[in-house]
Amino acid sequence: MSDAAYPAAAGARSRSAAPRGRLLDGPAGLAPTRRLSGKRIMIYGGLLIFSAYYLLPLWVMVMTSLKGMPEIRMGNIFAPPVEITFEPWVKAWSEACTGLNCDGLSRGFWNSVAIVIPATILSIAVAAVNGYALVNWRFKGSEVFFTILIFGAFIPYQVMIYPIVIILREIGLMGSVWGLVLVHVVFGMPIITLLFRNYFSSLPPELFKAARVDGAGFWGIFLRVLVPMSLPIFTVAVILQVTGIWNDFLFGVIYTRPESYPMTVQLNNIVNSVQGVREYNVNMAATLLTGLVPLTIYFLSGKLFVRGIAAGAVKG
Amino acid sequence: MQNISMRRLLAGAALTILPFGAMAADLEVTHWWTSGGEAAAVQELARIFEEQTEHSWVDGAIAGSGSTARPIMVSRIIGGDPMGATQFNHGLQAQELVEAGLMQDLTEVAEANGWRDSINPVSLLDACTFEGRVYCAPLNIHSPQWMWTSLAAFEKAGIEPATNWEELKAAAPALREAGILPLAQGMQGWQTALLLYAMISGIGGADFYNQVFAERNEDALNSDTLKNIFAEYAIARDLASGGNLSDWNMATNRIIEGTAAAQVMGDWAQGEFALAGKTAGTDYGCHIGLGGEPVIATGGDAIYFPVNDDEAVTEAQRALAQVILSEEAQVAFNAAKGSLPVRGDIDLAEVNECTQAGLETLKAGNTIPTIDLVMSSDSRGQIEDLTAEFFGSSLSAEDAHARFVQIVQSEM
Amino acid sequence: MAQALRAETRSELDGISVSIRDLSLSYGAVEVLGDLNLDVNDGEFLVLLGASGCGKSTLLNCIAGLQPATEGQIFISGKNVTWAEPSERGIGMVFQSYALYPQMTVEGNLSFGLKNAQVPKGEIARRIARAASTLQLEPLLKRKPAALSGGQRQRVAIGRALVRDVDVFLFDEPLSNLDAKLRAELRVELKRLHQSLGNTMIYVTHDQIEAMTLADRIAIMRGGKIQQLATPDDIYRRPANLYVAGFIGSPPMNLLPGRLDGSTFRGPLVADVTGYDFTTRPRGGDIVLGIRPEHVRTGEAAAALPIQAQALVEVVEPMGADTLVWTRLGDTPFRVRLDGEDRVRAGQMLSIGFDPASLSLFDAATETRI
Amino acid sequence: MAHSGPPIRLFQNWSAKLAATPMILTALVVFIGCSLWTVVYSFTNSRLLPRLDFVGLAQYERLWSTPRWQVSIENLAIYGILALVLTLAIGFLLAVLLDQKIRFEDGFRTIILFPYALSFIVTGVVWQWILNPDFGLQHIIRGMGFSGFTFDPLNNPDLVIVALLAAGIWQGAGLTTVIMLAGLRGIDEDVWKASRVDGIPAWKTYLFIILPMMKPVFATCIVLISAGIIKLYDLVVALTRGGPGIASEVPAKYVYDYMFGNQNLGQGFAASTMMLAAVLAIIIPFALFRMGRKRHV
Repeated sequence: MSDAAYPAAAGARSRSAAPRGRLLDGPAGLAPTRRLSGKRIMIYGGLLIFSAYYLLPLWVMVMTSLKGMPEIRMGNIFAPPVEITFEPWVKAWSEACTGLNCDGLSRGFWNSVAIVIPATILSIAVAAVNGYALVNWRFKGSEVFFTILIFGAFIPYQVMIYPIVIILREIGLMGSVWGLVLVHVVFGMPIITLLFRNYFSSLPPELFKAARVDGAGFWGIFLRVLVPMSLPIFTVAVILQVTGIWNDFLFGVIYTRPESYPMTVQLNNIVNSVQGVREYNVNMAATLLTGLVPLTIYFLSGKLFVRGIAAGAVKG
Repeated sequence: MQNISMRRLLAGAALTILPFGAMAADLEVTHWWTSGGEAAAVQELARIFEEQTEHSWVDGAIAGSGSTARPIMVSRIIGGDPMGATQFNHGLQAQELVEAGLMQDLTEVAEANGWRDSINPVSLLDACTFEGRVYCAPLNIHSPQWMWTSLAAFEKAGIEPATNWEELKAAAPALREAGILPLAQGMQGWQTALLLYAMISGIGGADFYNQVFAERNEDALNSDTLKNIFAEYAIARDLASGGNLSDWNMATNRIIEGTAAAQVMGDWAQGEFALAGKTAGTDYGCHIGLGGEPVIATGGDAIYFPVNDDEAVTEAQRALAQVILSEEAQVAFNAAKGSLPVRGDIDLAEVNECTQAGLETLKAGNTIPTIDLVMSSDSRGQIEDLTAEFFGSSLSAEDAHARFVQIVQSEM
Repeated sequence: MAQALRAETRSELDGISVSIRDLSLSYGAVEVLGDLNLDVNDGEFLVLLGASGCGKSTLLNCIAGLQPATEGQIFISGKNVTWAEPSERGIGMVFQSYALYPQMTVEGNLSFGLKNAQVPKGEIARRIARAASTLQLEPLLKRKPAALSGGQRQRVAIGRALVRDVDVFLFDEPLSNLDAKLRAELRVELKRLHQSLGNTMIYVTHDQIEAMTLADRIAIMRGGKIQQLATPDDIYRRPANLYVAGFIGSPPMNLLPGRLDGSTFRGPLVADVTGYDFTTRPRGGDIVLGIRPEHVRTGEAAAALPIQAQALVEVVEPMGADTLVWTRLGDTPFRVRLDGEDRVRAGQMLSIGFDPASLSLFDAATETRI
Repeated sequence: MAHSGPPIRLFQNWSAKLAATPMILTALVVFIGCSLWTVVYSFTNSRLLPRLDFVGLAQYERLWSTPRWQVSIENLAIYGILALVLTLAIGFLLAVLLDQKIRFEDGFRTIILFPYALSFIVTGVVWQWILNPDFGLQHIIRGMGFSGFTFDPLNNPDLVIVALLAAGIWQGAGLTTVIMLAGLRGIDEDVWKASRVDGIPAWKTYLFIILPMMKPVFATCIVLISAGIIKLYDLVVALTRGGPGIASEVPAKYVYDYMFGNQNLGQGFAASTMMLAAVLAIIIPFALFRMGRKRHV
């Protein structure tokens, strides 16, 4: 239907051809946006101030770790190094002493790796199955156990430290890495179970029903239907557990032997093993090294981390 | 089945053929000796152990202090994952572990090596003995009652170095004038408590110290002497104000640098002086009992050997116990750490004047038991809390005294 | 498989595909299904219709074995499946949300159940090919569900039931996630599918159009009980009770309360109901008179009918093909559906009339049809 | 075959029950069992080793007459209230700022949250360094010409809480911000449209409309923050070790020190039982509140 065929349409066109002449005084068209209103300045100003509060310690850590001790004594902790030295990093990584062991954090790093990997895998496996059973295979009392589990997340660890020593002794795992792994599995269980429970209950229940009609059993549904579609939540759980277990200090110090101390304990040892003058640059390098793994994971995972903690915390 | 019994047979044969104790073991030794001088001393002990036996020393240092390390040690022993050997301040600390049968009986080693004859004072061995059996090997004697002074600091202030508590008090204004901290005092509970013990024995004397801690004599506890000591203790708090120190060796470092005049600390401070290349008499001064009554506490460190089910480790434990009391180890360890040997039959070839003074005091028998020998960890912890609170607040000397008496009296 | 099941058939269940006997389900004190009995014939298309929360989906889940019943029995193809696993019941099920496995391709979705049942590979391929051709899924087989449109997903979901080669299909509101146009299309497709396959289908919906168009029989449910089980025509013309009368039809039936004296109804209008097909012996007393808006005639057509009245037009809703007129009989609102060509204005008086044969009368106390 | 009724309950869902065994064991043995064990032994005079030698409430009497415990409780109360209020305020403020459709939102959020990825030990060491009077903030500001400037919270018993707060909030407020932001994003856009049409200024909308709508989010944050506060231990150990004196002691550290350091298990258990009671006092009302709400919906 072409416009020209209809006089009415032609009239419409002639109206649209003459808008300029018809404008009255006053605002017209797109409202101007002031790029920097007072409000915007306040918003960005506020954010920048907070960013400074959050970033300064990181800045100070990095700067201090790159300075030599004489420069630290002279100068300003915020100032960048005049002469960059990586000596503190080398020392923190491989030379700093605790007692007779002068292999720095490197040993703690590998210990942490050896603890984090099995603990993360196991705790997530257990918690994922828990969440699945809680959502899809409720049984009498399952909610009660879950409630206890969530209560458990808030019980101060101090209440349970000693009896756990006894439990670990009874099952013969005291002092072994597996004992520590077990402790991490236990204490990671509440929050990760909650995470998976929330995730699985957000999936359409029909999917589970369809899989049952299709003849899949408890493990079949879990492994072949639910797990493949739960990659995001698994990623989130891995991030939470790796950072959480990596950062643990209390369990690491109590339930392991010195030769398998995780990195945080090693860090505390190095920082507190004062031999003569405190070497702040080495301490800072050690601190950064210890924080590097969780920080890397954090920066790489970006939104997933945020989504994970929000998912774990807001619901539930 | 057959395999197992064959293996056992072979193992048995090996045992009989090989000389006794030939199974080399890794012996994990936990301790909290992590400062410079301490680490050097451990280094010596480990070296001698590895040289004299076929076993290896696995170092299990735990940084911080005894209060950080002890929980870890205790939980491991209780948790059935014992280390090969562990440092404890001997005395009541480990008694319950011994009672529970968690500690190796060393009586045979002790008798074979004549510990009872060589250890001086013999009370050190008594502290290791429970119901007639020996359960630990004393390693060194520590006397906490020393006042260390920086001669450079006094020189800078243009006054004579203080040789006792009274002189230090008198010198304080001049020192402050010169920007020097009169008393370098770490703010941790065990350090503030150490100062109190040193003042009680140094100002009150050995008998008074015993009356207070060992006998818990009511008259002594409520005496003017003790009240006066608490008043002096409050003065010490003033002398230390502005120091902002926490670790003991940070405080010792101030003496080494000459930015503080005095520190009351145990003889292990000498290890730091030695490491910094300072010489007694020319760089720093030492004054037993704060320059008052020269008494020395015969406590110190002892090594305990938790029971374990590995024969090779048990063997290594006995070997270490033997090494600890050997002359070579006693000399090397104590020289590095700045403490005194537990054997009276050793001639320390070249000891500085401070160690010499300590040895003489020891020989003269001017000894008092360390706090660990007479008080439970519980009470000691409470005293540490009290003194830490005292130093970190404006708690009055009277109140501190009253609470101190209460803690001591509640000791069972 | 179907053959094997039939071998056990008891004579009592001959010709009956799904039989539900004294089924009840309660959560604690809350009764969701109560003493339910239902026989579905072989090859029948049965629709479970009701408002949300009436228990229709629960009943379907019970049949599927996804929801264990508290009491009673379920027979499918003559076999007691009360305790059987869903996959052992010889059913296929299609869900409202499609419930496709997102990480599997269409082909994977279709084959998952067969693989679980350890069907040989060749047979799987054969069945998928057949289902794909029936549902025109061939070009989609390698795609993942995320790459499909709503209608395509629904077809895959149906296909997943189809490949199982079962006697009974269960549909749980399968069309309600689609837009109106697509829904109408798929409705026809479903009907065609049923005609060509001849399987038993049990279909849950809250959409009465779907129910009316698809069903051989409709079971209207409310509060866990079946209100009426009948053909769509019966349900429309002879609702068994007030609930069904009000539920079916859009706009719903006009319901006028009044009294029955002999054969005279006295309410907002007075009407002689002689000619009404009573199901029970007529008794006087409080009743409700029901008349569907589309059974009301107006103007000249009304003049010829036994029951007549004057109604005041309040609102006129032209809907193209027909026009809905909201009137008032005395104080009682009364809806009339007119032909789209009729012209009426608000405020005008309208002569209406209807035939007693098109009425439904209900006992006001028991709410059942009289 | 003809009789009705469910199969034997015990064997229903047996794989589910089997799979949930770790959870059941954790819940019963660790969380319930260990807590009860600790509570029971808090009535004994166990010292280095646990012994069932009951002494009634003696441990509790002593606990509450111990100045260090009182200081610990006081510190926890002061720190707790301040940390809770400040974290909520900062978290909400930051979330509101981030919610203004700003540029670089991801960048800002990353900056605010990154300390949460660090351990308390790391946080403690960093802040110890920044607050070091000879090198850190005080030194810098004095160097700028304010020679009389004094800010040495680590060595000032009255200010040491400030140091703990600075470090604790630095590490923890990011989490609150992210949760609050998620909460803000969860609020219906139409609320904003309505308030714009009604001409209500943004700050008023936040304060009087959005804030009340965020009650559940706040409740979650409060529970999370409180649980963290009660557990406060690592940070104190790494930053102040309870000092100066006993000025920054906290209950968790008291428990730990008494259980292991002072070899008075009974006392440590009594203190940890008090902590447990405090946690229950926070959690139970919250749980009841939630359960009550669920039932109403």
